[in-house]
Amino acid sequence: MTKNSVVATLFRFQSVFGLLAVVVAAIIFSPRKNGAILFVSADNLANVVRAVSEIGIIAVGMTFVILIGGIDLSVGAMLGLAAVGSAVLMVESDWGFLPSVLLVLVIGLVFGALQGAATAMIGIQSFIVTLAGLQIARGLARIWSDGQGVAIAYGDGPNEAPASFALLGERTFGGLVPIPVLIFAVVAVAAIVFLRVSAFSRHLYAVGGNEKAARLSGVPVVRVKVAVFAICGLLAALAGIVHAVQLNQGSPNDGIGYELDAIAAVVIGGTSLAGGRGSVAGTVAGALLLGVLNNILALNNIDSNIQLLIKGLVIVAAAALQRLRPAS
Amino acid sequence: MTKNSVVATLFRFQSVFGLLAVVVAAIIFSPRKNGAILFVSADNLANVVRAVSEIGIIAVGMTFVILIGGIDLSVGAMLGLAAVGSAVLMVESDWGFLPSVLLVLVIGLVFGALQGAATAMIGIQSFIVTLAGLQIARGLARIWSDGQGVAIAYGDGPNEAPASFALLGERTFGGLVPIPVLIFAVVAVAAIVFLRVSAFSRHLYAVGGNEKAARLSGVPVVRVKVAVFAICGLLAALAGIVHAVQLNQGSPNDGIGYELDAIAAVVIGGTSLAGGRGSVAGTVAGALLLGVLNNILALNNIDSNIQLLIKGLVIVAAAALQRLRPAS
Amino acid sequence: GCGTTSERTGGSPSDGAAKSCKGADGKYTIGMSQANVAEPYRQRMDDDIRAAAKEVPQFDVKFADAAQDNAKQVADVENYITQQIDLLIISPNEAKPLTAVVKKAFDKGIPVIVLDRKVEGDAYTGFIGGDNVQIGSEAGKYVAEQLLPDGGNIVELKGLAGATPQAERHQGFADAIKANPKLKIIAAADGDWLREKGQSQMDALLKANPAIDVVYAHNDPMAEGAYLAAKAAGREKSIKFIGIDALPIPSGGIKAVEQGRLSATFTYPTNGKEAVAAARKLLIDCAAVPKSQVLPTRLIDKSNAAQTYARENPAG
Amino acid sequence: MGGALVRMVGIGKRYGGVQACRAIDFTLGAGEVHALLGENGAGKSTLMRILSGDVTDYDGQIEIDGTPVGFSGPPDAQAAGIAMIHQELDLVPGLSVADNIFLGRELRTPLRTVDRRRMEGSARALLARSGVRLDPRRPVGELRVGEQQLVTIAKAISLDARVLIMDEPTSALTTAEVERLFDVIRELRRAGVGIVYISHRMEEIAQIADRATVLRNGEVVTSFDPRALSTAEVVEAMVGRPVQTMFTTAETDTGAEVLRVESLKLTARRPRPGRRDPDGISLTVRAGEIVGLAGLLGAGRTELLETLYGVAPRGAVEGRIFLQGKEIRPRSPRQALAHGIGLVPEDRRTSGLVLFHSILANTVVSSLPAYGRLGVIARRQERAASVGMAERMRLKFGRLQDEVGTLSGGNQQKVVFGRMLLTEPRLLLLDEPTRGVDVGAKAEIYRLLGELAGQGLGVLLASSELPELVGVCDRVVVLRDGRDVASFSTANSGEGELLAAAMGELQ
Ligand SMILES: Nc1ncnc2c1ncn2[C@@H]1O[C@H](COP(=O)(O)OP(=O)(O)OP(=O)(O)O)[C@@H](O)[C@H]1O
Ligand SMILES: Nc1ncnc2c1ncn2[C@@H]1O[C@H](COP(=O)(O)OP(=O)(O)OP(=O)(O)O)[C@@H](O)[C@H]1O
Ligand SMILES: [Mg+2]
Ligand SMILES: [Mg+2]
Repeated sequence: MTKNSVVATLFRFQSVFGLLAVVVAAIIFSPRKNGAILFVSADNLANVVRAVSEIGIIAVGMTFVILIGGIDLSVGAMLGLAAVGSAVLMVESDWGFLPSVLLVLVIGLVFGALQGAATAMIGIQSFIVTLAGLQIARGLARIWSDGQGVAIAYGDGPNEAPASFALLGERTFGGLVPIPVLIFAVVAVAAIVFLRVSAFSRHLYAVGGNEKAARLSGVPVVRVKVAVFAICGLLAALAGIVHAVQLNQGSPNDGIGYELDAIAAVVIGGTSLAGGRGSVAGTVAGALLLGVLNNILALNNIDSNIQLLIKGLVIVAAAALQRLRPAS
Repeated sequence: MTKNSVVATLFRFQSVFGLLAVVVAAIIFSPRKNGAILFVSADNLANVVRAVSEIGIIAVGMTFVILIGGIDLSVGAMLGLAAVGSAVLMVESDWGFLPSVLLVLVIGLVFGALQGAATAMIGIQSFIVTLAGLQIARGLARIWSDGQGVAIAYGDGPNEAPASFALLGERTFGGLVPIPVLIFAVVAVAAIVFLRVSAFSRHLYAVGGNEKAARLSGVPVVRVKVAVFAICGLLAALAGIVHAVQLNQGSPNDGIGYELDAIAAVVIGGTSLAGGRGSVAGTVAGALLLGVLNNILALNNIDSNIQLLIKGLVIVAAAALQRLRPAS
Repeated sequence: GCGTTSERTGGSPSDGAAKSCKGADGKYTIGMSQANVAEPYRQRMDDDIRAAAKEVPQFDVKFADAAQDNAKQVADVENYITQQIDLLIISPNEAKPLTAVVKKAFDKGIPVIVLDRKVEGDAYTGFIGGDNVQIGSEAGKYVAEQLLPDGGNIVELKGLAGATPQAERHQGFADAIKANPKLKIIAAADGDWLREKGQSQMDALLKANPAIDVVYAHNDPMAEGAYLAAKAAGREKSIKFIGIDALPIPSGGIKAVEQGRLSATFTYPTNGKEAVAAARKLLIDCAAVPKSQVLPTRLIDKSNAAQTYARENPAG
Repeated sequence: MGGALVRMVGIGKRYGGVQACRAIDFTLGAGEVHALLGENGAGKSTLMRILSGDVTDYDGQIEIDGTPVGFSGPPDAQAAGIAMIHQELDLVPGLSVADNIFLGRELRTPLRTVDRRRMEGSARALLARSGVRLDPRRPVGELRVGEQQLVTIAKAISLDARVLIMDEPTSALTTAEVERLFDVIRELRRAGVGIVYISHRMEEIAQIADRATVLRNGEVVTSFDPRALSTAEVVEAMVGRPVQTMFTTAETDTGAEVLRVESLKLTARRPRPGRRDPDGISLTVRAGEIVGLAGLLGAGRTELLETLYGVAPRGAVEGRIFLQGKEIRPRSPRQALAHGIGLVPEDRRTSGLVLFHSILANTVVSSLPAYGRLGVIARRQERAASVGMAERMRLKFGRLQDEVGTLSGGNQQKVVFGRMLLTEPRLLLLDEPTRGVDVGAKAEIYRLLGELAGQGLGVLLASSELPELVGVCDRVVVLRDGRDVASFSTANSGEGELLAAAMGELQ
């Protein structure tokens, strides 16, 4: 391997540059107690990843949507709808674990597919379709929950959720890895593998890269779009289930503004909003970057206003880092 | 003129179709009092337009940004910063009317120009740059105002704003037209005329439509981008001043979420998020459509959850209406 | 203070308090987890805590803002646990979602003072707050007895749909005005706690309802917004506006009452001072604090506005 | 010919591992038409992009009128009197023809506003000069490729440049438009303008060029007077070996009918200005037969192919389409491909390729199901297919992962062509398949076509190059105004008859 190709290989993983830089900064600026670096404690790292797991799951779905050149603003509201849905079904309707979770996932899938159909078949810009979807999902969540958070209590009695559901919020592998993190990891790895090996992924990138050319090449454009929005809806619903179990309630106001965080994770991860270019691995790096940044600012008790300034600057710097190109 | 060309001409104004439909629906569904249709009373119409004037002013700037294929998420935060700025300068620092307003406008202009420079020169996606800008502007506003709204009292004493500022919130033309509406109208007309007659507008469309072609033709691409973001920042600051005078205070939390409303107005108005295609007239129609919709739902006292559902559906329907093409 | 309803939970002051108490020689890091500083009321709560803590040289208070997101607030508390703070003050965004993490802190021996909204169970050291149902009820009584004894039309501007105080302030009010059958809530709209939303909703309500006597807003900013809308329509004289919160700041409700825009507002104490006092008791005096202190609301009207403002915000 | 107007000395340019130009010396005199020849990827466009200020980091020296210059961008070059028509039509689709022509140097009124009327008037005059009637107010996005090419020509001419670079200006034009363009070029030459003319249409070179320089692999190979050499000699100079430029498939007239079209007519629900949908077309293609489609700009060739491929605008279709005797009516490219119909579209950049995706991804996207099972791609098979295609097409490329957009124009065309071959079609619809392809590669493609025809493939080939139609096809159908007006066997008719029929001078 020549020196050039080493550099080139390095730059293929450019999307993690920003993450690495932020992690190094976090270690340097981390507060210490009794000589221990608080940031790198196992507990804290688990917290960091757990805090980004919901945004991360959503962002994986969002990556697919952005790869085909679309956008999905409804994911935060869908998270809220799914959180409410799982709480209401398990607690108020006393459905079992599996039926509730399955129904909620199906709702996410169908909702996403409908949005995909509206943009693919009628040709309305996905921004508009999903902005409307956001309002509709939020309205449905409010109506379903009577406008109030639905608390989740566990047990076998009536109006209690099955204990199996609580498991989703636990920690595993010796109490170290929270299940939400595990779910995020599984989703991310599955998405990365899927994008590497599936024929569908070629179609997806083609649709985002040049829709007309994709259609003329025989790519089923409408089907790809509907499928991608359906996947995104499904993952948002999954994140909503995880959200409900972590917070012990489903509230119709859950997930407000999460769409921007998810999009930010995707874009910081190097995926182009124009479509056709990007990766799930980058998105995971982007989500972790945001998580580490939030964590280190909080650990240092930075004033929340100053936090806003620092976050803004770090995000721009991380993005600028990705514009570097190897000088071959 | 043949029948065909009449139809074709009609369809050139397609962006107002949705608005027309919503207005007709508003008249039909408007509550009546003593036989008078409340919706069409001069007072109510003035209210409708006044309620959209801030979003409208922002949306005009946003149209420019979207036409060059960018996006500006910082406008809501800039509105907040400008509202705080004008209140602090006039009330706490006892600056005069003109110096305060001018400084605030310059802040908006420079802030926008810096964002434009970051995206045009470093090549970071504008979504990221302005997401960071949003956080920075919001942080600055909080710091400048100590986190609390700054109340505006009028008078000549210390810590009172000059009465000339209050004028901006008044009504004119026989008490019928609120000045904010007038400002919105002037901004919109100026923008429409500017886009029709200026060479700059050709450059703007060219940068959005085919950046490479623009560059090869000698269009100063970087300068166009910086100018467009600067205009958008300036208009957001103007909207912030209008906001402060209408609410008699500048609060650092003013304008949260306005960016989405403004983008929605632009996109409903038929401008493509891909750039290069769209018009300010469409944006004005889009903003008015949203305003009329909000107004008629409020006049009928529809339950807020149902309002969300209806808004979502109407937005999709309005967008679908724009996909119609003349069958000549 | 007088009128405080307090209840003590049995004998043992929570074990947490005892452990971290190092008396007056100690240095204490206190973590304050705020639900959302974008609400003026909560910003004021932080400011009150900051001011009160300045008087206690042993205290170093850190602040975190959850920006209205339960999940973010959970993370904020977790980060405080990681930092091994000595005491936690939390103003929860919502009760249920924060119960677990507050319990986690409490179980680690960190004393917890809960402000404004309770968490569930009893894994906290002390709660200090107001009673939103009671505030709504006081407002209702005020309307029924003082403003509209002969009946009339009321418009209600509600807070954000789905928020607990919104439901409680509505419930207390609705129950209280039942006493006067000639009172009618003729319309209600969501103002999402925001001044501009209060204004634009009121624009339409004014249009649709030619006879409005009182506007009851769930907080002062919405009441002010409604006032501005009425003023634009030239009807501000014929309508009375009442709000809730009564913050002693220039853009707050007390000033609005003093200057005649609002007829009345009801204090919803931030309890920042009380929280720091409780922390002092726990950490420096090694004493117990009541499990629950509910501070009553007070009516602020033209008669006591200027005086109250001067007392609570001597700086201006 | 006077002193040199432009002198380029020792020009070199590298792209990553590719040396696009190396130590090239090039001169252009006033009033000279200098042809630049070379295979795809030889470095012609790169050299001229350097001269026109588009590429600014290069080695070597440029002198204009004997003074060294260094351009920092296209505006600099334009100020020095250098204008270029780019190979890829770089126009802004949303702007009108007039706005595009004057982009960056709009005409102004005394009030500094855009003088729309004057721009439209000048645009109309400029277009008329190159012999097109086009409404200058129409958005460029809805123009035909050929019309867009004429707009770029008008734009370049309007610059009143002393040096005019034309990078394949005629690749989408038919004989009639080319003739008019040549008139314009001759006029400019008389006015002392120096013209660089790049084209892969060899017959044009002898017609118009005063001098020719041949590039190969980024180096100057030779320079000569094209009028003194035969086309075959010119081609040999270019490719480095003798090339048999035209092929005709062995007469396999016994083949079964692959395609039969009977009075095909499309009435679009929403007609677009300038489209010429089929208005009663009948033709047949037999197995092993290559049938040409001739016609002038706007005759409706592209629209016929689009209708057969299922991508025509929605509307009522009359008439019948039979594929191997079975009636079909494809409604999408997917269905067409499933029937065994492939299309190589005319505009490779907008309709063919994802420019920033890899060569590999672009070649296999139409034939993915063939390389794996259960939706999982077998990477090795996919690679093998892609490599096989590249070899078969003699693609000039670095690695399969390279972005297809970095290939030279002709090589991009080969990728689009190769992609369709990988779907193993029974009927191949070709729309200007050799646009921008060099003679050697063209010969390669023709040979391939012949080979595939020999295996029973039917080919319908629309082309604007008459020599190609006559040289390659067994039969040529002439379209005019969306109708088939004549049919010739190329065995006994020539270019003249085709042209006459296309222009409507023959029955
Ligand atoms: N932007 C680029 N990045 C990388 N390589 C490039 C780029 N532009 C051109 N090349 C390479 O430079 C070489 C010369 O390309 P050029 O476009 O000049 O060829 P050409 O002679 O114009 O060919 P054609 O006749 O096909 O247009 C090719 O190998 C091409 O792949
Ligand atoms: N008004 C229009 N809007 C959009 N696309 C158009 C319009 N008119 C024509 N086109 C497109 O232009 C192409 C046809 O133009 P093309 O350059 O192929 O013409 P040509 O090859 O010179 O003539 P022919 O019709 O004989 O092929 C088609 O792809 C068609 O879809
Ligand atoms: Mg070339
Ligand atoms: Mg054609």
